[in-house]
Amino acid sequence: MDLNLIAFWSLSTIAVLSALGVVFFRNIIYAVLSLISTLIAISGLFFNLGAELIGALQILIYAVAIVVFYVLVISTVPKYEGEAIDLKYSLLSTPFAFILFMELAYVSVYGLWVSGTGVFGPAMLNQVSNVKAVATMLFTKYLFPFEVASVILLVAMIGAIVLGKKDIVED
Amino acid sequence: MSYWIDQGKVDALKYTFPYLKVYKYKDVVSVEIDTKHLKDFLTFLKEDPAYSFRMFIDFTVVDHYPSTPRFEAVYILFSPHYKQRIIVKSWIEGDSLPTATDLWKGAKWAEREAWDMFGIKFDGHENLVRIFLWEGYPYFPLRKDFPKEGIKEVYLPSLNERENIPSHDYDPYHTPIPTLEDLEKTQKRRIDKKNQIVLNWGPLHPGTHGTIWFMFDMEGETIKECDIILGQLHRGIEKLAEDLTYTQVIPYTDRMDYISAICSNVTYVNAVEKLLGVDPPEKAKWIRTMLCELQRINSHLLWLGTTALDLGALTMFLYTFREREKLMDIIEGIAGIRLNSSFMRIGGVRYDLPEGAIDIVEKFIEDFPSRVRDYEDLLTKNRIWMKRNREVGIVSEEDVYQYGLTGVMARSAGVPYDIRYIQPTDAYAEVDFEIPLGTIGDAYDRYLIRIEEMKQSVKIVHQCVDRLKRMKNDRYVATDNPYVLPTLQETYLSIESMVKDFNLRIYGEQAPLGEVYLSGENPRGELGFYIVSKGEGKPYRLRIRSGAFYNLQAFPELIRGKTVADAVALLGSIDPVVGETDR
Amino acid sequence: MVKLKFLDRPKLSIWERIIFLDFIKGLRVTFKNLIRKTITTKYPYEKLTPPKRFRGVHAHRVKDGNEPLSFSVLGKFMEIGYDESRCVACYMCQQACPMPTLFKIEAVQLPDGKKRVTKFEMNLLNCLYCGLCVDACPVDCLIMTDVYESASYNRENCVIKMDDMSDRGRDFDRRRLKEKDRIWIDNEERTKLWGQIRWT
Amino acid sequence: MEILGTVIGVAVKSLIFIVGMFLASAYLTLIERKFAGHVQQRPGPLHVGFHGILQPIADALKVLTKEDIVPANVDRVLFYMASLLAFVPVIMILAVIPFGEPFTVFGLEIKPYITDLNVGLILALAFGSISIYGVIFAGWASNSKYPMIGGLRKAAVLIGYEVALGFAMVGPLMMAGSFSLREIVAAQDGFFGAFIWYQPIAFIVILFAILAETGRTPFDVQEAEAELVSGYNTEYSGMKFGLFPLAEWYIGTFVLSAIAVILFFGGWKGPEIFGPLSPFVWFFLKVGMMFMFFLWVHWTLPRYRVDQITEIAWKVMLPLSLLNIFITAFIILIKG
Amino acid sequence: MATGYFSLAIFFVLAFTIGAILLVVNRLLAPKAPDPYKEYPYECGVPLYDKTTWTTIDQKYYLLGLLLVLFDLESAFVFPWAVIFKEVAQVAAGFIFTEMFLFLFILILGYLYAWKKGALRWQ
Amino acid sequence: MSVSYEYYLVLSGLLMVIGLIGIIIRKNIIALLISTELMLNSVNIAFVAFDIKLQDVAGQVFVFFILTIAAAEAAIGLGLIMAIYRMKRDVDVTKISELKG
Amino acid sequence: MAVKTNSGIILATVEEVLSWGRKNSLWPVSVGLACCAIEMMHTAASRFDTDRLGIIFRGSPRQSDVLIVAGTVVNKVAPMLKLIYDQMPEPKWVISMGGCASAGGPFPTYATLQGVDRIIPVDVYIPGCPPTPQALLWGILQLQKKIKEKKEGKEFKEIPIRVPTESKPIQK
Ligand code: SF4
Ligand code: SF4
Ligand code: SF4
Repeated sequence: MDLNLIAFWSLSTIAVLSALGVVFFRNIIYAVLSLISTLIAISGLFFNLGAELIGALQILIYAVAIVVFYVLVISTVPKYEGEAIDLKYSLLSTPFAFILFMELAYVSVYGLWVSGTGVFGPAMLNQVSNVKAVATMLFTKYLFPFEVASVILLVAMIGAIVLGKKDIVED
Repeated sequence: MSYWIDQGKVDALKYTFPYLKVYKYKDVVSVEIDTKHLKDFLTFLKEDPAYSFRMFIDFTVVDHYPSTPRFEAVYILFSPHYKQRIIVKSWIEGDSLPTATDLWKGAKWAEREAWDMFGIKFDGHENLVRIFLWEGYPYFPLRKDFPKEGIKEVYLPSLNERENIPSHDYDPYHTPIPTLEDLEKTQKRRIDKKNQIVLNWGPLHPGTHGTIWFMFDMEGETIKECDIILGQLHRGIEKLAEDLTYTQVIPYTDRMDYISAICSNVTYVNAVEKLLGVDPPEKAKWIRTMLCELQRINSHLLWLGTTALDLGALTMFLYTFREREKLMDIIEGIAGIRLNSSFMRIGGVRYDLPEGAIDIVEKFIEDFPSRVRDYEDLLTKNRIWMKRNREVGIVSEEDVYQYGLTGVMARSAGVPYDIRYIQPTDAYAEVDFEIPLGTIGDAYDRYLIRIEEMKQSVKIVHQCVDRLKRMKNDRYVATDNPYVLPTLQETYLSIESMVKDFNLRIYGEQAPLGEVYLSGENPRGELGFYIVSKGEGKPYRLRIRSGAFYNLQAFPELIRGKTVADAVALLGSIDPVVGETDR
Repeated sequence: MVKLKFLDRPKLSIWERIIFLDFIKGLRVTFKNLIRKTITTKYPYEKLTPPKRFRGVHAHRVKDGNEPLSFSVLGKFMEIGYDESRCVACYMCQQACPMPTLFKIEAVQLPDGKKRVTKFEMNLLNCLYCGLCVDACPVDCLIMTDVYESASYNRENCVIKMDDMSDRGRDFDRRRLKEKDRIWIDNEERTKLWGQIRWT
Repeated sequence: MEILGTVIGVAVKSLIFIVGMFLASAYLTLIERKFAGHVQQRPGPLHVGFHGILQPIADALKVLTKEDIVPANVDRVLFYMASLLAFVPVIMILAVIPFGEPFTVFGLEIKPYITDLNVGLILALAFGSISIYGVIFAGWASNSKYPMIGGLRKAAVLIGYEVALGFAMVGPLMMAGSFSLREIVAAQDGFFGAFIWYQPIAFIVILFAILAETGRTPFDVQEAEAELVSGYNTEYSGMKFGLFPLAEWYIGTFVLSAIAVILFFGGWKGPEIFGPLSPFVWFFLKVGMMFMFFLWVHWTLPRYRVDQITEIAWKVMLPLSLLNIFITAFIILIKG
Repeated sequence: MATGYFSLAIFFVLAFTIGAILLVVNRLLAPKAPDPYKEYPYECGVPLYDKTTWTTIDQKYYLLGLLLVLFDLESAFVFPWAVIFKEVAQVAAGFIFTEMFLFLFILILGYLYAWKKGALRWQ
Repeated sequence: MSVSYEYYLVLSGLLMVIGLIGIIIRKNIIALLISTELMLNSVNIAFVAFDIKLQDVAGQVFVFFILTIAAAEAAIGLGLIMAIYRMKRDVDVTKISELKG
Repeated sequence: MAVKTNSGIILATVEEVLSWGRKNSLWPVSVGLACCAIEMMHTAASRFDTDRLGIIFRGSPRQSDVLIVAGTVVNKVAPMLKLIYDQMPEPKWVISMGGCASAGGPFPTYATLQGVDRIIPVDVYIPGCPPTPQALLWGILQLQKKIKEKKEGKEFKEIPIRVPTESKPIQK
């Protein structure tokens, strides 16, 4: 047995199960809880793949910041008591989902060979750690999107504050 | 100099209100007016610049059962401008009275108390509900026809001692006890929820300085509306006192404001002495003054410690308690008990100072200023302390008069209302000290004032020590007065003393007919005793005007719009003691 | 003379703010105390002796020849043996007490016309420890001792009986009767808190 | 089979770490009580065992056998989850902290750490922040007012200081050029190599942040006893409760002190005056000093109001740490 | 390469189990005496005014969460930058410096906006 | 790499589909947003898996941007929720759409 | 008692250890009602320091073991106090400090509860008004003794208060 394999299977099982939990838990808090577990499992998968930086950031940003945001909002709106799941739609969605899944699988498995390979092979990554590789890439080649990201964040911040502004003025 | 309204003004009053009746006992002036004109009269007293009795001191009711009309309302007012007091009385026809809350906000709780205790209704009062007892309590306990022990109607035996009778005075029947539903009803009567949550803060809570029950209607953590439920320590001292001789009440005055027991003792004893016309010997006065000031330091230390603890400075609490231990040692050595010392006697003090007492007091005051410096290092300029205390609970001069705020609350607003200053008793007229006054009126000012008061108290104690050193073998109790109990030694030796002792013990001090109001500067504000005597050995009515009760009344208004954390700071700076507010 | 004084409100200057002078001052105070000696009385192992005036559990002095003059008057009608409680059943203590119900005093008339106290009970749970009863006792019988360790598992034990009271009184007199009326006697214990005191 | 061996090896080591941490934190409670006692001129635990040495054990035994109350209207699952969520992430930080360089005893290489990761610092930060869920859920699940307010307060504090902490760490990171805690230590050479000399602003921010994250005094709004009785754990009893202070006050303070020591005081480096043990001695000495410092502050200062705390976090600490980044970058640029 | 993370996983599992075991042991060892009042939520011993707290709404936390997300993301970008800064600074000093501070500058604008709009004010 | 990257892709697809199902069947807006997060994550997995296969790190860089987008989306989404909640005191999608049309 | 099974002995030892733990880690609820509470605070403060004996005050009843009823329990507060007591987890004890808590003390009035044992079972009564810190500590020691003896199922021997202990310091 290989550790990677064990890790993959266990983590992906957790991920899928808790993803199902996200969708099917009635209580929104439990849904969030399972979302956390999905996210942590996914970051485990990242580690397993050797994408350390992303894995760590996945926990820091996703599992903490974003989900905390959700939790804070949830804890401020009342507990949702109504029916969480719409049966009608769930019946409808199953075949649709299946088709989508097949399509995705097909595209991703067979579409890959079109593109070429990069330079960051295992040998390279042994020299430069994954962190530095990603960082260098981010701050050189993808400089422009990086700066754009800041603008997106800015816009998001302003937008969200404007949305929330009303109560500040109200109070 | 009299601290009561002078004769000229009384005559003038009589001219304006011809149906006014004026009584005078010693220098205490009381005027009586009928209910119809009461409101006008009060308004006149408050508004007229020649009188300007703007400050509300107290309101209470006396039950003259079985005569009719039965109840007599009593207002005690103060004129800050002329530094004079007046008592206004009025017989209540039927069982209702116009409210005075539109004149003085401070009348709100006092009137509720009158409703709670006597069943008097007040027309126009905004929320006339029980204050000390709970909704659904069927009786009005301070009425004369209500027994002191209450009406025992619930079978409530001991839980752990079923077989043998627990002790010789055990009664398995008990007075009614509220259920949780009753309390809930009480709660719902007080506050209408308008915002997000209603938080109960207290009564059994580490931060509420005893058992005050606050209810906050909150939006987030901001308090939008607040009400206070009192009575979690209402023990019925006023009722008890009607059944005891004047001497026997002394130990109960300890238990009202248990943090400054001696101050309450002294005030009470002074009031009774005024009623009986007893003049304590010089030495007793100085001992009283010294102990009072030590007790004031003691009380302020407790305030400092608990407030600091509430605001998170954990160690401060223990430092102040260290100093308090010293004071406790002193008090224990002098009086015999650490806390509720009952050291005062009518006509003097219980014992002479023991050997070594002066040395120890000297040692204490020598040492204490450096400790205060430590406290100041820890807190005064600490940025957190400043942030927490500044701009919290700002009291204005108008508030002081409206609510009858006294003590440090009044002085923080810059009002020089200090009984030691306007109406000195004991040796206060002879000592030098300064009265610190605040400029803004927030919690930080009150902190500074209390710290400064401690320093001033040390100064006073110094003077007392100097004086007491010179009075080695003077008399400490005026036993030659017919109202004063002889000392033990005298009883042992002379049969006359023994007979006098027997008489006073059995029949009590047969005070002349009359009424007095005398107050003292308690660390918590003005503590006043209004005693009505009908010529018996027991007070006919003993009303206790508690400073903390009135100071606390301003709390709901001061806290509006602040947070729970500010409530802690504000409550700390008000420094109530529940034993006194609830009595 | 009484003077009025307006207090000024201290402020932190910007430098004090930057170098955290206020915190440092506070930390210095706590540190100073950290290296001081403890002031604790380790109670079950060390005890503070209450001063002589301490008002603890009540006791009866016994007839031991030191009675005050008044006893010769009041005790004439009593049947009191040597080393027995001096109580003359005059009920003065009960009269003086704000909680008279806590007393239960009974006396019987003996055939020879003398009286004898048969029962003297006090329920300590109702007592204020105010000492009024002591002041009232005309024969220096009822006293309050330095006993404070009176906790018990049931209420009944908190009712003290005459026999214990005489025992306690005897014991108290043995230990402390001769003692001077001093503010305290156990100087060593108290110096922990107080430091050295100059006695005059 | 080899894998099994590795797994067992790691498991044993982890077990040692966890149990060791438990014991250590139990005794940290004693140290705190002793320290607090002496600051207040009293001895602290004294009679249970020699100078209170058995006190933590008595406490643990008692807490462990205390009735485990689940109030009526709580969310049961979350109620239990919360105490685990508060405890597990904090102790997870321990897994990324190195206690020294690997060494060989009897031919066996021993690594005094669970793992050394390239992203150790981020993970530590991330784990530290996950514990926020414990607090929020504890407050939320209790469905009672004091816990609710306490939990949200703590969340507000944590949020503010997590950001400040993250940015403050950037300064040392830039100087070390790695997220690996071992490499950060390696980058600090000698007495004057310690980053504290170059990053005083970052250090102050991190001090505040650690105080805030562990809920020690100027920032202990979440369980301000005078306001909220016992804050978010008011409804907790028994061991469920025990895990909270253990995680927050002791394990949390300990691991975060360790991280601060690694970031600013050169970790286990120090003159070799204790022979082969000296790295450990130095490390624990430094961590102990940090811990003591936190205790000292805890028992001295009053506490802020929660809005003041968040305001300080956002309006003072965050700009300060950004400024620190700027200054550091600038200096590194100038020095070449 | 990922072995370090397996240790982490094992550590996690162990920590979780030990925590859980503690809770279970507590549950097993502890005496039980259920009582309706015992399960009454604590609020200083008085009856509750509102029976549940799950209906409260608190706007300010929304803004706090928002700030957390945005600034955490920012730090996510700053972290990798900080790590390579020293190395890159030797080749392209001005470049790496300006690029990050441009990024930060844009975000600081947002921060100032939030400050001005009072989002940083807690009340 | 002993685990073939296809497995990751399948996992990614699976998560994507679960997220989609969530979007379809949940009525609570917050749940909708959470499902979206799931889908974004599945994309992340795919990116990293491709990276490993193609021996590149560009995919990981993209994950950064996805994080950014996710954050922005959460911020705006939840901001909308708060706004809606403030008006309607409810977070049920169907009710909101009913009110709209 | 002569024959004891193995498991019995083990159980007995376990009980002994547990009661040792409980006895040495008594956490009272910090509920103060009246004057006695001040003396309770003094007991916790530096001069007497309950922490020596492992006693630290907790705010929440959920985390405490002993309720020190310090002060007058008036009728109005009685149901609240009972609720607090009910909310404490087992095993729990009650110390009734001062006359008021034990028997209504000096307040035989309409408003005061005449003894807290009418609503909650009390383990130790401490007379006094207020009991001095040393008296309270003595009471706590009695409670510890009770906890310790409970494991043997022994009847508690009452401590007569007749014999005063020597007031000189006892050597350790
Ligand atoms: S001390 Fe006071 S209350 Fe006690 S018995 Fe004597 S007089 Fe009565
Ligand atoms: S006063 Fe003294 S002599 Fe009289 S009954 Fe009481 S104890 Fe006995
Ligand atoms: S027993 Fe005495 S000291 Fe204690 S609460 Fe009652 S009156 Fe106060």
